[in-house]
Parts: sequence; C-alpha cells; structure tokens
Amino acid sequence: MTDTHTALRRSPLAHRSTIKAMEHAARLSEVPFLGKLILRGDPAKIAKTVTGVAGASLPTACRATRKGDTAILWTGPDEFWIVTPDNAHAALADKLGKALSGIHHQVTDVSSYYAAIDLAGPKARGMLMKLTTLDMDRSAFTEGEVAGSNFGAAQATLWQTASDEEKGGPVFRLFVRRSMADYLWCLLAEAGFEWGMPRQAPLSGETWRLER
Amino acid sequence: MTAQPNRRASGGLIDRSKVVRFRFDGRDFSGHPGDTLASALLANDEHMVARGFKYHRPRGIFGAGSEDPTALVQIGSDAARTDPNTRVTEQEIYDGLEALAQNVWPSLKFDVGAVNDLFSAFLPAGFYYKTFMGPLGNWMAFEPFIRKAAGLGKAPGAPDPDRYESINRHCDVLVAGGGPAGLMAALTAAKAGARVILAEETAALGGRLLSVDPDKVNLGDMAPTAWVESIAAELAGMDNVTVLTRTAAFGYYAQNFVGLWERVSDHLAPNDQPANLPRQRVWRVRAREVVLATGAVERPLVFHENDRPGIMLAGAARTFTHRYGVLPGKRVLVFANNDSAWEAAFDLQSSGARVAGIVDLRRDIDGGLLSTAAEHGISIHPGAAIVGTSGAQRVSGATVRRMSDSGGVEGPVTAIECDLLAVSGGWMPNIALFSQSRGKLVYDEDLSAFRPGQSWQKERSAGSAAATFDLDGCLKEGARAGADAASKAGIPAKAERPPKVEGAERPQGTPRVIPEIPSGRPRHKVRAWIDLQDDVTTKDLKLAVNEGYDSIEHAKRYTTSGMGTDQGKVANMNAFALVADALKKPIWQVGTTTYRQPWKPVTFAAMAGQHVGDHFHPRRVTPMHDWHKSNGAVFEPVGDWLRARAYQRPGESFEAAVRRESLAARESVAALDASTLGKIDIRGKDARTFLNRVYTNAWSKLAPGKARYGLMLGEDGMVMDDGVTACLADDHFHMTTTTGGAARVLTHLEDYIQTEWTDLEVYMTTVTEEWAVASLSGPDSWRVVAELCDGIDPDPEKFEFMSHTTATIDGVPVRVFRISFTGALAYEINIAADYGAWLWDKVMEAGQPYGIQPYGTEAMHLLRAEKGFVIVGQETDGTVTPADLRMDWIVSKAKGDFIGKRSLSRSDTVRTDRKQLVGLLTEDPTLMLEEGAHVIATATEPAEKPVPMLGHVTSSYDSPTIGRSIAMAMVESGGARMGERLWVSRKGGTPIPVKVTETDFLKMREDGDV
Amino acid sequence: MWRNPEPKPGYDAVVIGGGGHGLATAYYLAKEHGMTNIAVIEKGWIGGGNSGRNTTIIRSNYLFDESAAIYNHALQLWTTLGRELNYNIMMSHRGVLNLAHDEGEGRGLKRRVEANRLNGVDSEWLDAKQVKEFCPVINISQDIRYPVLGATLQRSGGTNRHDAVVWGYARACSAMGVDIIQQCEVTGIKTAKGAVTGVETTRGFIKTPKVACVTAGHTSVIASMLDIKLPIQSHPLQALVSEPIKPLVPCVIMSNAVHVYCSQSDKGELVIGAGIDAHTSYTQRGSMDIIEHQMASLCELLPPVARLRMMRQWGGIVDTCPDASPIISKTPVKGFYINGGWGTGGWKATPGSGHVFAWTVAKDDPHPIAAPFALDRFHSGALVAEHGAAAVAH
Amino acid sequence: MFLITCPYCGTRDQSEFSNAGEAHVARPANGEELTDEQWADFVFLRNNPKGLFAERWVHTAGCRRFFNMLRNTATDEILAVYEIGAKPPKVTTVEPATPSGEAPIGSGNDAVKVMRPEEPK
Repeated sequence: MTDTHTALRRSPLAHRSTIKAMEHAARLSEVPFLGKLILRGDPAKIAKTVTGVAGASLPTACRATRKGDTAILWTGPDEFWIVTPDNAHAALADKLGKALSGIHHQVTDVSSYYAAIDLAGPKARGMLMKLTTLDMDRSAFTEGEVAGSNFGAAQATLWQTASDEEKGGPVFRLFVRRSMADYLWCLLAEAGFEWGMPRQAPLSGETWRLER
Repeated sequence: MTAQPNRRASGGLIDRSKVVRFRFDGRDFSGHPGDTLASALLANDEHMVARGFKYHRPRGIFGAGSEDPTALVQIGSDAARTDPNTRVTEQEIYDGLEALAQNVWPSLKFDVGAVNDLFSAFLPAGFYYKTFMGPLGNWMAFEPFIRKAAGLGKAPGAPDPDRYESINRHCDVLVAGGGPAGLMAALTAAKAGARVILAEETAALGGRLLSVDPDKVNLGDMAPTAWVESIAAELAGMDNVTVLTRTAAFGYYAQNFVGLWERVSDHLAPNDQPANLPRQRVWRVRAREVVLATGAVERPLVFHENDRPGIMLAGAARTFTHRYGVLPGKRVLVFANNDSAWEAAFDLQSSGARVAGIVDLRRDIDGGLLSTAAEHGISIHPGAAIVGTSGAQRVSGATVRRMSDSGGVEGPVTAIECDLLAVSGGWMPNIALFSQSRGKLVYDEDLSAFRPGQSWQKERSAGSAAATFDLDGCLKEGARAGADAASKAGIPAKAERPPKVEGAERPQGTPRVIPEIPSGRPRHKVRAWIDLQDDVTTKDLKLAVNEGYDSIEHAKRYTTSGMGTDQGKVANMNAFALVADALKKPIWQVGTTTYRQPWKPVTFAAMAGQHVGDHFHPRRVTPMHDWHKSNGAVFEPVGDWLRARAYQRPGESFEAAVRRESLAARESVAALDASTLGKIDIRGKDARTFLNRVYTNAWSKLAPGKARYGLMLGEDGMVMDDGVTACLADDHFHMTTTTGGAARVLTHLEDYIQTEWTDLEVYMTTVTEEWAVASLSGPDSWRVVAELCDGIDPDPEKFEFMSHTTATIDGVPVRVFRISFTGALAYEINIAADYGAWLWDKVMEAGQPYGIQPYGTEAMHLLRAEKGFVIVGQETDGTVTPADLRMDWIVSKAKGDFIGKRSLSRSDTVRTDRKQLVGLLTEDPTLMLEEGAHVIATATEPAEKPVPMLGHVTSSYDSPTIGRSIAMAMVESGGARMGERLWVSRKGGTPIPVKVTETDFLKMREDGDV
Repeated sequence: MWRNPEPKPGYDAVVIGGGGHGLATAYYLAKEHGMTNIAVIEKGWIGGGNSGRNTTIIRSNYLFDESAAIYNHALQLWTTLGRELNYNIMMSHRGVLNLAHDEGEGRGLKRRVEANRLNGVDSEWLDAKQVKEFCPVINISQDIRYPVLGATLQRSGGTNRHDAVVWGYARACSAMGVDIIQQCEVTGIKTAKGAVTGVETTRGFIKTPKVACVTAGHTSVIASMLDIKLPIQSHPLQALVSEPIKPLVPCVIMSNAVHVYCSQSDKGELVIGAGIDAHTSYTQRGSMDIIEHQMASLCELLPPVARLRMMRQWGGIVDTCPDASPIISKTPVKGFYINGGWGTGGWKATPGSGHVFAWTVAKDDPHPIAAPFALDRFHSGALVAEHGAAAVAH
Repeated sequence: MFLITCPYCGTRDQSEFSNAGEAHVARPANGEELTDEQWADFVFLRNNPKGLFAERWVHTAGCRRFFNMLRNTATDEILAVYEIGAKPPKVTTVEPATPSGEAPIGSGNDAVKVMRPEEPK
C-alpha cells in the first residue's frame, strides 16, 4: 500500500473535526490511520524477540513503552498492542511473524478496527471521570499508564501519552471500536460541555423500519 | 405582598440586601437569597403549607431540613419543569419561584378532601384490606377513585429539558456531613494529604453550628459562622479536597461505594442557572475510608393533637431563628423531655420570642436550667404533659396537665396560648447510612434510640451521628475520626487540634421517652400522630399489633408508618417504641425497619445521568453507513447495530424494494453490507483440534484456501451460533459468527481455552470491525469481482465454492471468499475497514453495467429462506438441536468429543417427535403466513382450549423467485410429515391449509415440486 | 389475624417458608386435601422474603404450554382469591404491556400471542399507536434508540397487594388449624431409610413425614441439608419505588430490551424493577449501576418521569433455573418436596403454585400441571425454556 | 458494586467484569460414558452455597482473562482472587452458623441488624 491510498481511506471519525473547550481546558481530536497490531504470546518467550524487532521493550502490567514512533501497550498478561505510524505496521507484522516463528504467538492487524481519540488538556481528567470508574486522579493515573475499561457503554483502552506537566497536557489516547467511536466522541463532548466543549450531534435521522 | 413580619432584624445566612419574590398557593411573597421556601414562608408568618395524605388535615413546617415529613409542595407550573413532593425546607427560593399546594382541591385552605377527617374513625389501619370485599368487582369499581385520591403531587406532563450528570470519583476519605465533626474530620484528613471529599446536604457547611446563638457560642474566639468559614476557606485552598454542598450522601453500597446527590442549580431561577452545568449530579464515590458525620435527627413527641401547623421541632425553630433570621413564632410554648429543648427555649426568648412556658415530661429538672428559666421569666411545667392543642390551620394554644405516678395525667387543665409549639423528644443519631453499610445498630438505653454498634465496612461515625452531643466532643471526635480514616487509608495522620469552645450549650441529657403521652382522654378519642405524612396515629399502630401484625415490618406495612416520602426519618423511632411498648418487649428485640437507600429521594434523571437520549446506548454502524443512508436505506436495529433493511426508491414501497433487491440477487447481481458479522482470528498449532471441539463437524482436513460452514452448540446441545470459518494457513483460521453472537461466541471460546483446555496452543483475537465486507450475490457477481479485483480469476469454474484467496483492488489488499448465504453464486470481499466506504463505491461502480442493486437484511432473510438456510435466533430459540433443524449431516459421528455432543443423546433430545424444521407451502400461494403463527392438525380451530399446537412458523416471505409465498416452521415430527396437510391458525379467521415440505425451495422449484 | 402458636412435637406435614407460595401451599393442603395438622415454619416474619419485595406483576402470557398452564391456573385463582379469603388483595386487572423494540422481539412476542390465544390465555398484539392509546405516557417516537414497535397486552394481567395476599392466606390457614410459626429457622432435616422423618429447627425438633420446601432464594441451601444439589443459582434482584404521585401509569409496562418494568401502586408510587445481577448472592443487595441503567431506560420509555424521585430501593434473592422455569418436584428423598427456582417471576404464580404443589405433596404424585416442572427434566433435557418470556423477568 | 482485584490489572470496579459461574467445575472427558443424570450434573447442577463460594470472573473490559475468586455470598466479602488452575487459598470469613442462617454481620437480613445486649460491642 502506498500513500496514494490515503485518499481512498476514511478513518472512523472522519466526519468529525477537532473540538476544544474554552481556554485550552480540553481538546478532542481523532488520530487517524495509526498502525495497530495485537500481539499475543507468552512474554517470557517473546520479550527479547519483540524488543529486537519493535525497538521498545515489552511493558509490564498496565503500562506502555515507547521507542521512537512505536509504542507497545500491555493489555493483558499475554496480550500487547503495538501502535505505529501510518503504514509502518504491516512491515513490522511481517518481521514479527518471521522472528517469532516457532514460538506460539499471534500477530493481528487491527489498524482499521479501532479508532484513536486524543483527549488533552487540564480538564481531560474531569471529562474522563464522567465516563469511567477508573481512578482518573493525577496521582492515580499517570503518564505511560494503560487500562482497558468501560467508557459509558463503550469498552475502550485508555493510555496516557503525555504527562500533566507537559504543555497542553495531560494527553490521553482512547482506542475504541470504530462502530462505537462516534458514540464515545459525542459522550466525551457532552462531558466537556461544562468547560465549553461544543456538543456533538450524534448519528441521527436514520429511518427505521421496525415492522414488516 | 407582605413585609416578612417574622423576619428578625439581623442574623442568618441570608442576603438582606436583595429581595426575592415568589408565589405560593397563588399568593405573592418575598424573602431573601439564602432563604429556603420554608424560612421565607415562616418569615411571612405562613405555617400551613400542605395537607395530610389520608385525612387532608392541615400540615405545617415541622422540621428545618430533609427530615421534615409533611411540608411538601409542587414547584413550578411549567409542564416540563415541575417538581412534585418538594420539601419546602430544602427548596431554596429564587426570583419567580412558583410553589403550589398539592393534593388539595379546590385550595390549600379549603380542601374538600378534608371531609375524610370526619370519617377518620372509619378509616383505620388496614381499612382497605377489610373493605370492598362484597360482591365481586366491588374493589375494581372503587379502585380508580382510590387511586385518584392517593398520590401527592403531579408528574410533569412533558419530557424534562434539563441535563444531568454522573461522575465517578475515588478518594481516601469521604466525609458525609459538614457539621462540626465532619469539618474537623475533613480538615484532619486533608492536612495529612489524603484525597478528601466532604459532602454536605444543605446549602452551607456548619451543621448545627448554624442553629446556635452566635452571640453566645464561639469557637477559638470566633463566632460559629466565622469559624466555619475559616475552615471552609482552608479546605478550599487544598487541591486534594473536594467540598460539595447541596450534596447528600444518599446510598452506602458494597465496598465503600457511596452515592452522592448534588443539586447543582435547583436553588437558582431558570435564567440564572449556569447553562454549562447540569441541573443535578450523582457522584459515584469509591472511598477507601468513610467518616459518617451525618448528625442527629430530633424526635417528635407523640401526644394528642400533635399535628397542627405551628407545631415544630424545637431544633428546627432554632435553625429558622439563627440560620435564616426568622422567628417562627412570637409566643412559643416548648414541650420537651430533655435538656436541649430548654436551651432552645432560652434561645428563642433571647431572640425576641416570648416563651409562654416549658412543659417537660420529666419531674426532676437540672437546677441550672431551672434558674436560667427563672432568669428569663419563663413559666415551667415539670412532670407535665400537653394533653391537647387548639387552632384550625395554625396552633393557637395547648392544654397542660400534670403527669401522675401511674403514667397518666391528673389535676387541673391549664390552657396556654401560643402561636408556636416547639417540641423535642430528644435527639437520635442519624444512622441511615451506617445501617445501609450493613453495620450493626445498638440500642442505647440512655438515649432511648439506636446508635452505631459494630462496623462492617471501612467507616466510622463521629459527632452526634455517634451519639456525641456536646460541641467540644463532636469537634474532637471528628478530628479523631479524620485521623483514623486517613491513617487506615495509608496516609498517616494526627488529629487536628479542635478550637476552644466557649458558651457551649448543655447537651440533651437523658430524655424521658414515653411512647404515647397520656392525655386523660378515652382511648378511642385520642388522636396522636406518629407519621404526620401518611397520617398514622398511635391508634393505628396499636390496632395493627392487636390484630397480630406484631413484627415491626408487619406493623409498618399494615399502617404504612414510615412509608412516606420522608421514609419516617422523625417518625420511625416513635413507632418502634410504641410497638415495643404494646408488645411489652425491649426495643432491641422489636428491632427497626430497614434503612434503605436512598437517605432521601433522588431524582430519576440524576441517577440516569448523561446516559439518556442521544447517549443512551450506542448505535453501531458500518463504514458504509453513509452510503446506505443517502441511498434510501431504511434501517433496523440488530443487536447494537443499525443495519440497512432495504433501499427504497422514491415512491417505491418497502415490499417492492425487497422484491427488486432479491430478484437482482438471483438474476443479476446485488450487494449486501455484511460488515457486522462477527470475525475471530484464530491461531496456534492446536487450532484445528480446537475447532473440532467447538463445532459439531470435522475440521481436521480443511485445507488452506478453503472454508467451511460450522454449527456451534452449548453444552446443553442446543444451537448457539453458526458461521463460516476459513483456513488461512495450517495453524491459522478466520472464523465468522452471527452479528448478534459475536461477543458471546468469543467469550464462550476464550472460556474453554483459558479455563478448560489450557493445554491447547490457540490464541484468538477479534477482527470483527477490521474488515468491511461486501457480499455479492447473483449470476453476474463473478463478473463484478473480476472487474474489481486484481490477482484473482473469480470464474466460478476456477474459483471453487467454499474457497478463498487474497487479491487487490487498485493495489489495496482484499480477501475474497466464495461463499453463499443466498444459494446463488456469491462472493464476499473483505477489506480493511478504513477502505470500506471506498470499496462499496467501487462495487457499485463495477456492478453498474450489470444493474447491481444494494440489498438489505430483509432481502437477505428472504434469499436465505428460499434456499432453506436457517438464521440462529429466528429458526432457533435456544431449544433447538442440529437434528431438530434436520441438519444431522453437520454433526460428525467420526470425530471425538465436542461441546454439547453428549447432550444430543439424552432421552429427550433423541425423541423423534420433537419439533423439526420444515417448509410450509400454503395451498393458496398468494397467502402469506404470519411469523409466530401456530401449526395445528385440524381444519377448524377447536373451540376448547388449549388447542393442541404442533409448532410455529419461524420465517415467512413472499418470494418473487419462487413465485409464491414460502415459510419455514418448527413442527412436531416435521421430518416425517413431508407432504402432509396441516393448518396454520390465525386470529379471527379460519386456519390456513398448508403442505409440509422440505426447506430448500429453490431446489423444489428446480425439481418442479413447487 | 393468625395465631402465633408454639410448635407441636409433630405434624403431618411441614412447609418450610412463610412467603406467598408457602402459605398458599399450606392453605390448599388444608382446604383441598384435608391436611390441617400441618405447620408453616418461617425463619423471619411471614411475607418478609421475596413476597414482600416483589413488584407484584400478575400475568400468564407465557410461551410454552406448560408455563401457560400453570400461570393461567394462577391467574384464574387470583381473580377470585380476595373473595375466597375474605381479604382484599387489591387485585387490579389493569393490563400488562410487553414492549417490542425490534423485529426479532416482535416476532417472538407475536409467537407468544398466538400461543396464548390457542392456550386460552388472554393476549393481544398492539401496534405502536395502539400502545400509545392504551398507555399515553409511553414514548412511541421513532427517533429514540429503542423505539417501540408494538407490544403484547394481556388485559387480565395487572398487579395486586403483596402483603395482603400473604396476610390473607395466613389468616385463612390459621383459621383451618394450620400452625404458622415465625422466627423459627430450619437447621437440618432428618431422614431414615431415605425418607424424611422431621426437621431440626431453632425451636426444637419437629417430627413429620413430609417436608415441603418453599424458600425462594434459599432453595439450594435447604436442599443442601439433604445433600441434594440443584440446578439453581441465587441472584440479587432489585426494585424501587418513586414518591407517590397522581395517576400516571395506567397499566404494567415491561421491556426486556432495556431491562425495566414499571407500574403504579394504589398509593401512587411508581413501582419499578430491573434485571438481576449476574453474580450469585444472598446479601439482598445488588449493584447501583443496575438501578442507574434502569432509571435511564425508564426516562427513555416514559419521559415525564425523569423529574420524579426514587424514594426507596431494595434487593431480594431470587433463585433461577437454567431454563427460566420453576422446579415443582418430588426429590430423591422420600417425603421431601421442592417448590422453587421461580427466578424473577414467582409472585404471579403464587396461588397456582401453592395449589399444584399441595397436590404433589399430599398425594406424593405430581399434579398434572406441575409434572413438566419436575427435577428430572434436567436429566432428560425436556426443559421448559422460557428465557424469551422472562429475560428480564416476570 | 464490588471492587474486584484482577490478578493481572489490579483493583477495578465490578462493572468491568463479568461473572462466569462456579469455579473448579471440570468438564468430564468421558461424556459418552456418563448417564444422562451424570451429564446433567455437569451441565446444570451447581453449588449455590450461602457462605464461601469459589467462582470465576472474567475481566471483560480489561485484560479479558478469566480468574477465580473466593467470595462469601452471605456478605459479599471478597476473600481471595487466584489464577485459573490454582488451588483456592485458605481463608476465613464470617459464615452463617447454619446453611440457611445469617452471617452475624454483613448480611442484609433483618435478623442481624440490631445487636443483642450480650453481643460484644
């Protein structure tokens, strides 16, 4: 695949554009077209190889590691997400597959499956608190932390990519099923309404036909 | 407009510089910001605000906060924004507030319903149970009238336009209650560095400190309000502290999960409400440790005619006096059984009221109190009781008699005039949250009330909630509780030193509790209220006990005592005492009714939070959704998904659209968005073994590049899901599931891999939405695929049925499967979902020369039915085995065990007369059967019920391809009935004759059988 | 009302459990089978378990013949029960709506309506407009997430007053000589040669050849005293009431798709129930998120209720069977009978359940209506899978 | 709502988890040799004790792993979590004295709401 294909693609939230709360309190944006791989395998058996190929080391529970543009997120005891820049994941998947041959593992491309939403700014935590039971206090959820949880009715993986001290921080990235992305987007906007985030009209206007 | 005759010259947490105008019961009043509706009405000398539930007797303001049982009004007359059953003691006033009396007709002051009071002797407890038992139907005839008479306020008539929110918070220490103990607890924990949430039910911190005479009491050389403000300021300055006012802790659930209800803007005029904030919030707090500083509730005295407006708890009278700057009466009579009420009397006297006397049930009164009373010139009546009151819509006086040694009253009757009767039966720790936490209560004999006994969760009580009633003790205990809580939460803390208290009042001492105060009247003439809202009198409770309802819960339910909107906050303890007395049992043995969530009523919408309307539940859509929507699609919900059901052209009926689409799928080419199907990537050396165990058929020999249909069972042998699984490599498979079953199937498979067959090397990852899928059906489908895809020859001669391959479209990789759910030549193209919309456009473009039509789920259902394919969930309902579907061919006899296998040989599952899937053809080909209709064996429906049913129609369509109606049905011994004539019943018509057939209607047509 | 006797040394039969079903069982044992030397023993106070906690929905529009038979049997008994007991059980035949929100649900409900019709159960299908006419407060807008497609209506269904039923039965039992013994907990069941000989209780041993276990929520723990393992799991089920308001909801409304059901009591409270918690528990407490979801669902369905307030909330213990149908059965132990596993919907069956169970106990032979609900159905596979009819409940 | 400590992700709200029924119920390897009764035991019969119960949960919204948990169903006290395949650890808890009785504290039953005078405070 080449970059020319970019024009053919539509990211899950292509119909939305970045929205902001007042005074840089929070910012909601889609990060389209990231490469995403789910890697299954026993960390004891794959760690070295994965680090060799991906650069980043395998993270410990509920954490992410990064090397350059590539990040590895712990999502389960034998499950990791590898997040890469656009188009970089396919080659990485091939390399991983080869390097891990003979070891029980699975590498699955989920780049299209999951939308990535970035939520940044001082009110980001306050917004997330309205959606999830995770402890979003800055003392409890810190940079590099990863958690799968419910955000309203959507399951998603939350990753803090930038610290609260950073300019524009903290930054959280949410990976959510593309079919749920719009729901989550609208719910996040609603959560930010308090701080001036514009409301997002959800999908509507569909004509139902319920009876035959 | 009145001039607030009862407003004191100074004092109170009100802003006298501003005047607030409001309406109540059709009359205009004024008050000040900071007033509750109660304090403002009292400032205007209005005591009567409501009428009782049952007898419609006048009801006044009895308490000053959430404990008030009767002062309920309807707020607002806007159909969408009206709030029934609102307590005037909690509703703050704002300009333009409109309050209406409720459950009265025609008006509050003249209410026809009050006639019930005249018949009260005929409306005893349990009246309804014993009445209306005459001729049958009697009750049914009366019920609508009884229902109309019941109920208090009115529900809004239109949807609520306001917003609500729920928020999750974690903290080290949650402090419930912002009185002296709560403030010290919060301060101590906060200073130690703990994350603290302090929730105060009312509009201001301070608790009882706001109800004492500020000229008399000081803390650390500060007036009480000044001290509270200083602590509030200190707390506000710490970013580890969240202070929430107008926020009640309403529910204590498992593992220190506590619900808080915040009324964000109910105190503001609609135009002043911040547009960015919700009306109310629920805070879902998970606390490491909890401090319950919920204070105490004052107990009423139970005496004859204790229900008139103007009869008020003594503590409430003080709250109105100091917190709101309103003197609720000019001539006050105090009736008490404890010391705190004497302090109230002195206080009211110094505040400008004339205390007409103190009547105390106790004979021995502390000398200090006696001398202070003398100093104030207050006449006292120790060892005496109020035996009656007067006044129509406001108390105007009371009669007093001496208590006799035998527990009655004796001697002369003294009449005392008053316009306020302040009563106090002592203070009861507010144990509601503690009891909700499942802590055990202990009955305190000195207190004659319950207090916290043994904790179950990580909480402790402090202050008057823990029966510590002196101010100094409350402050110290609060600080200790805060330190203990923080330390147990892992943040070492030392109790803050409390301020030095000067001028503190005397606590209540030992109250003399008499369950029913004697009046010297004949029993049947005594009307002493226990529950002022539900109009429960002592007579009712005693009657209940006499009739055998001697468990406290029975007595409660029989009389409805404590079942009003206040849930008996002030009434319950008196009810327990009365029942215990009647049963001659100790109170601990009688026990309490259960303190249930919520502590006070919480708005439904606040519980729902933001998860309503647009945010109620996700609408899942595929990448091609926009195309469907703009091309006439009508949708149907399928699980969480919206799927295009048919694409209606302008002027075209739904039925015509389905015909057109289905014909295209048979005769030329049509495309279905099949992206919603569940998809699972399965990998590992044991993947085949695994598939063999989870599907009924054999998978050992499926070669890479091939695909196979599989049926999945539960261990009960019943069909659970189905789908096609493709072999990508020897150890790598791509499984598909039904749309609705995707999540369930993955969990089911993970369950076996993770907990049962842990020796198998298999990993599974969902790829449902990684792939967008266009399913092309029809004789021209291969041409469209050929046009679209590079690197593949889709010629059906070369690209075999049930095989798959990779290809590209304009360089974009795709997977192409030759599989069919329609019976026609069909291909499925899978592409990364980001390209889904583009793929669909490409398909439509490439198919145009062939007249391609998009087709929806309705045509899909029809097409598969024409071929006799089942839909799990339509043909099946959790009671259907593969054999019932007459799909024995898919159950491998040769391979080993699989999920559900053993269940297929149970005595009931091997019955041959089970319901089996068959086709049904109506004798009249134009007649379409109703899905869900039942199959019977007779041409006329027997009149006698039950009518034996042979089965039911699962699917029924008008098939343009077959040229007639077709149906499938589950029919008893169906497989053995081929060709048999049966009937399908219908309401209001003769049964429809049908012929039992095979289900593959396409084949039947080919064979000329149809 | 009812006598409060000391337990006798022995009885002809002992019913464990003084809820609606237990008292009904005793009532019919005495009335129809002449067994008046019997006792109902109750751990707490009668009606204090699920009888006092349920939302009192009465209906019989079940899918399968077996279920329709028992629930309709009950419905017929309900209709005249007040008069029979000379106690107003406040039976209110206000109608029960079961809403459909999509085609699949509609198909299932229509199948039920048809089955009901042929089974002689009153039931009809209403389209959305008719739903609105019957119950104006329901939102039938098509522009919501779960639009109302239609509903089944059972006009003879409705609600009644749970306490009155319990008290009415207790009174009638007592009058016939049945001993109702409260505050008496069973601690063991004695057997000899595979047959029951008596029950150990906190108030001493009571000799009896027949023990009828009617302890909804606790069926498994009583059975475990005889080492009988059951296909039953006990779950929390919550309900709540609003503050009383003037008449708003004229019937019973039930929706499986959004997990909520609602009616209005004679006092004016909205009585609202939800789905069960998925875990087992005997704590009589469920999760707050179930209540929150239920409130959201209710605000969707009946928008004017949003500003009303939840006044009281509680939880009960329901025992559920894999096929969402009850167990009314003899057991491997002679003289030990079980009536349980009613899941969330036992209340509506109370008189029918008691009636057929009394027969089963008295004759040591299942009543024909009870026979399909015997324990051995789990062995043979002949389940009565009513999940569709009772997914949420009732 | 419980607070459940996932052995892999740590302590999270119950809403992230799904209950998966009784733990340590092994699927018979020899189903074909079992009688209908024996097979039904495996498919349908479960322990349902009032008191200590070994059950399975799955961290649905988190790591998707199944694990075992010991919980007192009379009080909902969570006593231990442990991995699939591990043996249940020894724990102590306040259990009802009789099968149908109430735990002395933590139960929702009326019988234990109020302390008796002789109970230690």
